[in-house]
Amino acid sequence: METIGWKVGGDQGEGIDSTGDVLATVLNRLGYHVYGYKSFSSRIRGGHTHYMVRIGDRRVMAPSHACHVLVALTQETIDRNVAEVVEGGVVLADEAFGPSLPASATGVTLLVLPLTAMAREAGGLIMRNMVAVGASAQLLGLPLKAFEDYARDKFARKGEAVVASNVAALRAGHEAARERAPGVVFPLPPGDGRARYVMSGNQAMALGAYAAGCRIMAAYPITPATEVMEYLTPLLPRRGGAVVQMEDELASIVLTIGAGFAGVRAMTCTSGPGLSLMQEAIGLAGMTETPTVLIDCQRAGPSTGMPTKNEQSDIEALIHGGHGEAPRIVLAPGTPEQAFSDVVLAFNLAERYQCPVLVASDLSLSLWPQTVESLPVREVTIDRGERVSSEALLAMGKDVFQRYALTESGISPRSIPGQPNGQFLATGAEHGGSGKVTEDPVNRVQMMRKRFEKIRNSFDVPGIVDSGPADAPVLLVGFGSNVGPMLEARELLEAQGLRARVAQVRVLSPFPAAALAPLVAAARDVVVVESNATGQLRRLMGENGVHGDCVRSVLKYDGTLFYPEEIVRSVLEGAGVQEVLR
Amino acid sequence: METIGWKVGGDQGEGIDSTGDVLATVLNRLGYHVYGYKSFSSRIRGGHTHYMVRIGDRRVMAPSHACHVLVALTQETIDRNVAEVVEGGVVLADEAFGPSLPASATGVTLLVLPLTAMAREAGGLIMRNMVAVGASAQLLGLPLKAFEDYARDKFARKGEAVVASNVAALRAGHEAARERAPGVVFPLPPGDGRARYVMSGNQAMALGAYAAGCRIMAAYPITPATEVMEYLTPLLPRRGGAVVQMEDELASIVLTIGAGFAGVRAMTCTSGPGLSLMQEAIGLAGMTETPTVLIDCQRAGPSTGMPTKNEQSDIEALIHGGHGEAPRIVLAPGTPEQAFSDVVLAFNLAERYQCPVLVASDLSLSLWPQTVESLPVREVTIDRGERVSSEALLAMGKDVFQRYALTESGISPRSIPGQPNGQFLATGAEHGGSGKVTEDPVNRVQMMRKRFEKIRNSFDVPGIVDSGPADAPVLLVGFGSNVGPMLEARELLEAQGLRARVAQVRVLSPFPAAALAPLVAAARDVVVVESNATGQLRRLMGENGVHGDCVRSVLKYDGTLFYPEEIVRSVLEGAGVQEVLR
Amino acid sequence: MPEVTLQDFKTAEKSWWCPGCGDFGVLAALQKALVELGLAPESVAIVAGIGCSGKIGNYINSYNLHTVHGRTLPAAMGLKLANRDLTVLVAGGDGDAYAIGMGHFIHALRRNLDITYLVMDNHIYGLTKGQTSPTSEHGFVTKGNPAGSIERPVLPLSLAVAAGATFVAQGFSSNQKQLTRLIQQGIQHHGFSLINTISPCVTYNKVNTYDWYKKVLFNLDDLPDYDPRDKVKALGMLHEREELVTGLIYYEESTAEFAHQLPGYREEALVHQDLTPDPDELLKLMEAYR
Amino acid sequence: MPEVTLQDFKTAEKSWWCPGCGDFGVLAALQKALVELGLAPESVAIVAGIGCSGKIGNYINSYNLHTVHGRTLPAAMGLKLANRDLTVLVAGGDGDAYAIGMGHFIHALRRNLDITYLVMDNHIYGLTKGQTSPTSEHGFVTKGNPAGSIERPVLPLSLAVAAGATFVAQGFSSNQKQLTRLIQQGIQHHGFSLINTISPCVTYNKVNTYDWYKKVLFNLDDLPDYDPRDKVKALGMLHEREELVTGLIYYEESTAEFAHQLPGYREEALVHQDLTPDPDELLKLMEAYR
Ligand SMILES: Cc1ncc(C[n+]2csc(CCOP(=O)(O)OP(=O)(O)O)c2C)c(N)n1
Ligand SMILES: Cc1ncc(C[n+]2csc(CCOP(=O)(O)OP(=O)(O)O)c2C)c(N)n1
Ligand code: SF4
Ligand code: SF4
Ligand SMILES: [Mg+2]
Ligand SMILES: [Mg+2]
Repeated sequence: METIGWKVGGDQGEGIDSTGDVLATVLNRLGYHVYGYKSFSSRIRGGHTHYMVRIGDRRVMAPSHACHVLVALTQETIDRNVAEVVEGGVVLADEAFGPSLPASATGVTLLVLPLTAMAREAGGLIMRNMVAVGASAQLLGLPLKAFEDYARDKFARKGEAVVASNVAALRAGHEAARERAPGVVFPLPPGDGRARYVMSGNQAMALGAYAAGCRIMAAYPITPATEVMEYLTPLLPRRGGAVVQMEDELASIVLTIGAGFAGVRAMTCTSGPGLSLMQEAIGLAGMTETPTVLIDCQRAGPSTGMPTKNEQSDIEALIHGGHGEAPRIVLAPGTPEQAFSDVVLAFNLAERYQCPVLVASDLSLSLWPQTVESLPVREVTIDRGERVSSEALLAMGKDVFQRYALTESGISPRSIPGQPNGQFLATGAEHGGSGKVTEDPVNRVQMMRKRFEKIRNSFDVPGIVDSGPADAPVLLVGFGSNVGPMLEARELLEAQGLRARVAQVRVLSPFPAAALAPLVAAARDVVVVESNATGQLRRLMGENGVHGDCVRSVLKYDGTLFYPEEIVRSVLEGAGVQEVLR
Repeated sequence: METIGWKVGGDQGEGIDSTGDVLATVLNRLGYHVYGYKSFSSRIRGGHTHYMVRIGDRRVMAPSHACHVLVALTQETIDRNVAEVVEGGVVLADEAFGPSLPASATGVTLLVLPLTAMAREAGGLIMRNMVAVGASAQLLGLPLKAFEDYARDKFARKGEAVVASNVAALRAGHEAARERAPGVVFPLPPGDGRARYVMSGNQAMALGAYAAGCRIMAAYPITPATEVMEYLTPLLPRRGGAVVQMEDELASIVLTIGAGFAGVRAMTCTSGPGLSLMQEAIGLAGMTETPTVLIDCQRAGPSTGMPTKNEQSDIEALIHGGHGEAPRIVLAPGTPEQAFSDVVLAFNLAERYQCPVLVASDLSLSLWPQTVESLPVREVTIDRGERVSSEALLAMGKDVFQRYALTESGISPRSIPGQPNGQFLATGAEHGGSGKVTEDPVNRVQMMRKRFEKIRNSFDVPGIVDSGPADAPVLLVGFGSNVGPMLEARELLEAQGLRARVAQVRVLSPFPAAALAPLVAAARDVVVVESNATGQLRRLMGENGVHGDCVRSVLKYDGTLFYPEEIVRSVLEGAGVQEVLR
Repeated sequence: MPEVTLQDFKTAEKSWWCPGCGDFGVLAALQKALVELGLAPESVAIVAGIGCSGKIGNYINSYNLHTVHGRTLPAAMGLKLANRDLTVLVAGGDGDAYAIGMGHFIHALRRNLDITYLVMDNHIYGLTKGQTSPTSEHGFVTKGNPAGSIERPVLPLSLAVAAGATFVAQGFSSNQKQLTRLIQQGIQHHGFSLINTISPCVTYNKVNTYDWYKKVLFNLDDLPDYDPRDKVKALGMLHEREELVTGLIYYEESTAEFAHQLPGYREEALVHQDLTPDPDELLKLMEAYR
Repeated sequence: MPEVTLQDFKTAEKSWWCPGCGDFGVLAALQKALVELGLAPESVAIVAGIGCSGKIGNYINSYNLHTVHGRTLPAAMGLKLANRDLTVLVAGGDGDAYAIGMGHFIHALRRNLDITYLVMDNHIYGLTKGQTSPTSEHGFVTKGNPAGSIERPVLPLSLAVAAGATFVAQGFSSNQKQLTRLIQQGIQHHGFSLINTISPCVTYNKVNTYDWYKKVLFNLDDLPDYDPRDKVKALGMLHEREELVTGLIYYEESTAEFAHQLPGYREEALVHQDLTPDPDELLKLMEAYR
């Protein structure tokens, strides 16, 4: 895919994020597709950070190394990133720090502009980013007007003076680049003019929760999950609901279970450390058959790990992390659209199957904005699952209702607190049909079966999304944010004459072995692509009986995303486990 | 194996336990082998409980249904247990409750004795158990003197009056049975007169910890793990150490890590719910490379589950329960001797590999007493792992020591607080050789590899203990307390002409795939025997590449132990997954 | 609706408690309080902890949620936020509340959501067979502490007052009248109510027995001029009397309850809402992402 | 041994804190206190939490254990029990201490093991970018609470006193002299010492700034007849002054320290023991099982 890469870098806490966001938003409005990704670390100010916006005329879902314009606010930015600048690319640097290019950077133009000085003139240092954006617009051949319109929109409520400063900054940058740059460096073909949406997975998941009727969200802040809380904070009160920040993750999940027991859609959201803390309570949700939704935004573990880095290493903890054996459904979206739909689905499945449903996101999916055509908001349906009617309860009388009645489907219609005669005991201890605690061995087996079979028997969510020719020799298997790099890798492979098929695993539990097995059987080379060190997805396949001599791994666990070329290289070169290294 | 089954049953809180213990102890002193197992529930008083002592002239490691003498203190005891009484067996019942046999009980003698009345005469209701024991001695043809000697030993420090009461009770029961019973019902061949030891796994593990130099134990009470605390409570202060009861399991494991960091052997012990709560901190131990020992006494889960029932369902949580990927060694003893040795080993491995070592016990192994020849106390060796010497540090000077230096083995010699120049940062965040936090991708990969490879490369503990003919068509694979039932099942199968081999999995992680695979390959029918509902061991095999069409499961998850005949039946009848049901 | 009777709050379940256990009295007082308040069983939700005490939910005909150990309070918070029409009660032991549950306890107090918390305090771990609990006295002997506990006991009442609680009381399982009244007051209090309840364990605690308590407990009802609205005085009194008092210790008359302060607060309970989504609203919300 | 200097307690690591962060002052005072007490770096162990504050261990040349969020205190307990020769300090943020760590906090206070705890209190979550913390004031506005916090803040000092603490102080990162002295006193106190330390977050907390604190904080050093040994008076003072004081708030002079009460207590640190087992002792112990 032919795309243009624009990157801005500097110290953390100096507005790098918003600079990238401005560019991405305006590009989207002009009808381009964007994919933004950042490198940042677990500190508030200082330390290098950069933000790359990859621009295309069709969907972009993966990162690229190819940087065409690098905006550098520090020399460190140049030193760290110049190797990625393509032949003919431009490094746009602030005069203030006396920038220089390393000798190795051949074919790259250094364009030094007095960004700081121009910013001061336009209204203060804070305008530096806008100056840089204005200059970038010129280098990419984008209409300045679109940026000025954006500034007007964005800053209108801050007053005319702020708008004027921003516009002045944009113009100053644009003008300076026009004067001093060697012309438009990488003229983008005109965008199609259709403004789509630029969204991260976290944003989509928050909207999904709201759309699904989530009314209570209880959570404890943690990177990269906190934003889901923050996006829901203004939304839930629209319907009388609330986001509550709890004292820890143990409280958050248990509050969610309490609300679910009461018949209200609730959820929690966390990352690895929080997931570990929630393991006991997830079992409680399974045992009491209480609808419970949990989003896990995976980051690089274990322990504190690398909180701002990408990884897909919680799979086993998501599926098997609790003591004993309780049912869990685990969904794995790979795009913002899927993230939206999966959260909606999670709420429906949680109520239909009366069990915890976990949505496995990862840092890349959660945080990186990308252009999406739209979210399927009109397709949202609400399934509250099987409930016993108040009339039926009335007819039953007291002490008759069997909350955990054995049924063919394994699903027992539930009552909701407030319904007369629906009273029951929901307990994490083993219990009989009425909910009363019992250790009877026969009952035990029935209940264990019931809890698992309700999912195994009737789970009808497609677990594998596959694309590509059925007779392709290569099968790429992966999930989460790796779906973008895999799809692009397939294109690159095909360009080299090697046909490949991509199987995105959408459901991690119950594992869609039946759907995946024939794809694996049909391929000559099955490459399981995942962002972790131990090949958790491949092992999950093995444990579910999907194996074969041709199944191998490509692993990346250095905290960065897969680049499509890395997958391509591993497919072409590899045998056995391939690890992507620097 | 020909054995005699003696069982006592009654209400919880009425001394059933001590009745069984008296019999087991005296039998052991006489040179018999015993295996005791109980059924009890999660309440303090009331509710039926029973205690079966299986008696043999060689090692007994499994339960049996065959009850020869049933001592019943309530009618419920008779009703629930009479079906297990063999043809020719005796039900010895207390006159006080007006016992009766059901019509179905043919060939069984009901022997009604005024246990309560005799007890009152001998010194009070509390003597009832001794009366019953005295009567049992007669029925089994055991010398009364051995019981009297026991009573003298046991109650000496309570004073002569107590001894006299107990002796009187024993004699009264013995006499009554001699008068009213049809003679010695099941004369045991004389014991070999060698007093061995009667021990549970928890007792052996506590001794193992003490032998291994454990000085601090931090835990929170939970069935069936609490006893490990209780047994260690008097032991650790002998060496200046202590058992500390913490506010929860989160505190317990982190205290253990703190002590390990300080260079002292420490451990915690819990059951499933506690294990779930410890998941985050286990990752911290892995990441900081801090020696940490944890015993998990598994019980029936999930959530509160059935706290007093047996299960082996924490395997996945033990190996994979935490977020992210951190090394864990998981050992699985199956007998008290192994339990002792594995705890010793756990401390050595924890220090050698600087990582958390988890010992997976299960309720049956933890609680049920059995005769053991001895514990290998003379084989205990202490390996404190690689440490940097104070001389070397002195020579190094300040700020030079690399706590996490990359080495060939992956093991980095560690310093202990107090050593000059050995200061370093131990952090759960990713770090470089010095311990300082870094998110550098190259370092990340090196460190992740280091932490896993130190175990993978150099782990030299035999993971599989196999016994039986190498060319047997049947291979039984299992672990923990199921080893006894499996070994006995092998005997029963061979008696029926079907030769079988038993592979006990002693190490669950790193999984001994290389050792197990050839055994699996050599067998025609591989039966994985485990006490859980989802076949966790079988799936663990699959995830580690040990699979095959002939691998199938026998599962039992009703909270009771496997009986050898159940395994036999499943092997003979089965195909596919077999579930043992009632 | 016919009038509610005690029978309505009973279940067929036979109790698993030891004869004489203090928990019987707590259960009885709770049932009486609910009846006297005229509450319908279906409008009462009880969240119970793990322990002998935590079995209380098995014996009371209401909506019962038996959680994992120590996590009752957040569960109750979820319940109450979801359905503010419910009377939400929490019950559990001193270990459940003050050991593993301590963090949630302090936070629940300062949040002041309208929940009533009955801690069934026997100064011991009953269900796990007699270990030291956070309220066990210094020097208290158990298997795990053969030389006696070396920790200062948790002082739940002082802690609660210091933590910002708006209703703090202590009851005694043997004083049914007072306990029933305190529970009623707690339920009626518009905010979080703590009722630490002395509930002797007759099997494992041979020190803090009924007789012992009867001797040492001072009844604040006998002190007509005690003013439970003075925080500092309450703390002083608790200190002086080593918390060995029963009655209403501290309350704040009109206080900000948690749910009412929520920005989205509505009179109607959330559980009654129709969840049908409004795609147009969603599309409008999406505009922020262009 | 040569005399210890400030340099000995520094590391090569460059700080990750924002310029102006209050944590710099806490670090400096801590280093000064250690130097003034003449402690050798290898004899100091610091357990730090997760948060901006938790990075303090990165910048101090001692044995440092950076735990998971909220679990510093039990780790420190393990360290101290293992090696009583070490000076064990704990440092972390208000979230680490009073949100997720609250349970351990209360229990550490009542255990009274000889540890010094510096809570670096900025009334906000710094590292996760500005959420409400348990010490944030009622009404405090963050992204998560655009209408202002609706919870009563945790009052750490009152709670500590009520929980049975034996040394409770509050310092201010800007008052280096007092803070250094308090840390020294805390270390010298034979038991658990809490020093809640005001350490402003200049990036996310625009309300509780240095200037604001300078205005509202009252220095107890200016109140020569304040008696920090009277528990009830201390509680009253804290209530009255809304905890906006610095200095030594409460202490008990001679109190039972945890480790010294352990039945097996020995002068020699456990870490120095030879672990060679004694098989004969083990065989003797096994006799109980015949
Ligand atoms: C996470 C976890 N840890 C430990 C236990 C074991 N456990 C069950 S009840 C209990 C404490 C009982 O004491 P308390 O709360 O005072 O209740 P009581 O039995 O005295 O009424 C414990 C530790 C558990 N169920 N879950
Ligand atoms: C179990 C867990 N939950 C959440 C987090 C995310 N987290 C990191 S620091 C922090 C709180 C920071 O606040 P505070 O303790 O006050 O420290 P400060 O940054 O203000 O110094 C949180 C919630 C985590 N690391 N681990
Ligand atoms: S053990 Fe104690 S608390 Fe538990 S039921 Fe018996 S008397 Fe009550
Ligand atoms: S964000 Fe606040 S607490 Fe964190 S380093 Fe910056 S000023 Fe300090
Ligand atoms: Mg209790
Ligand atoms: Mg803070």
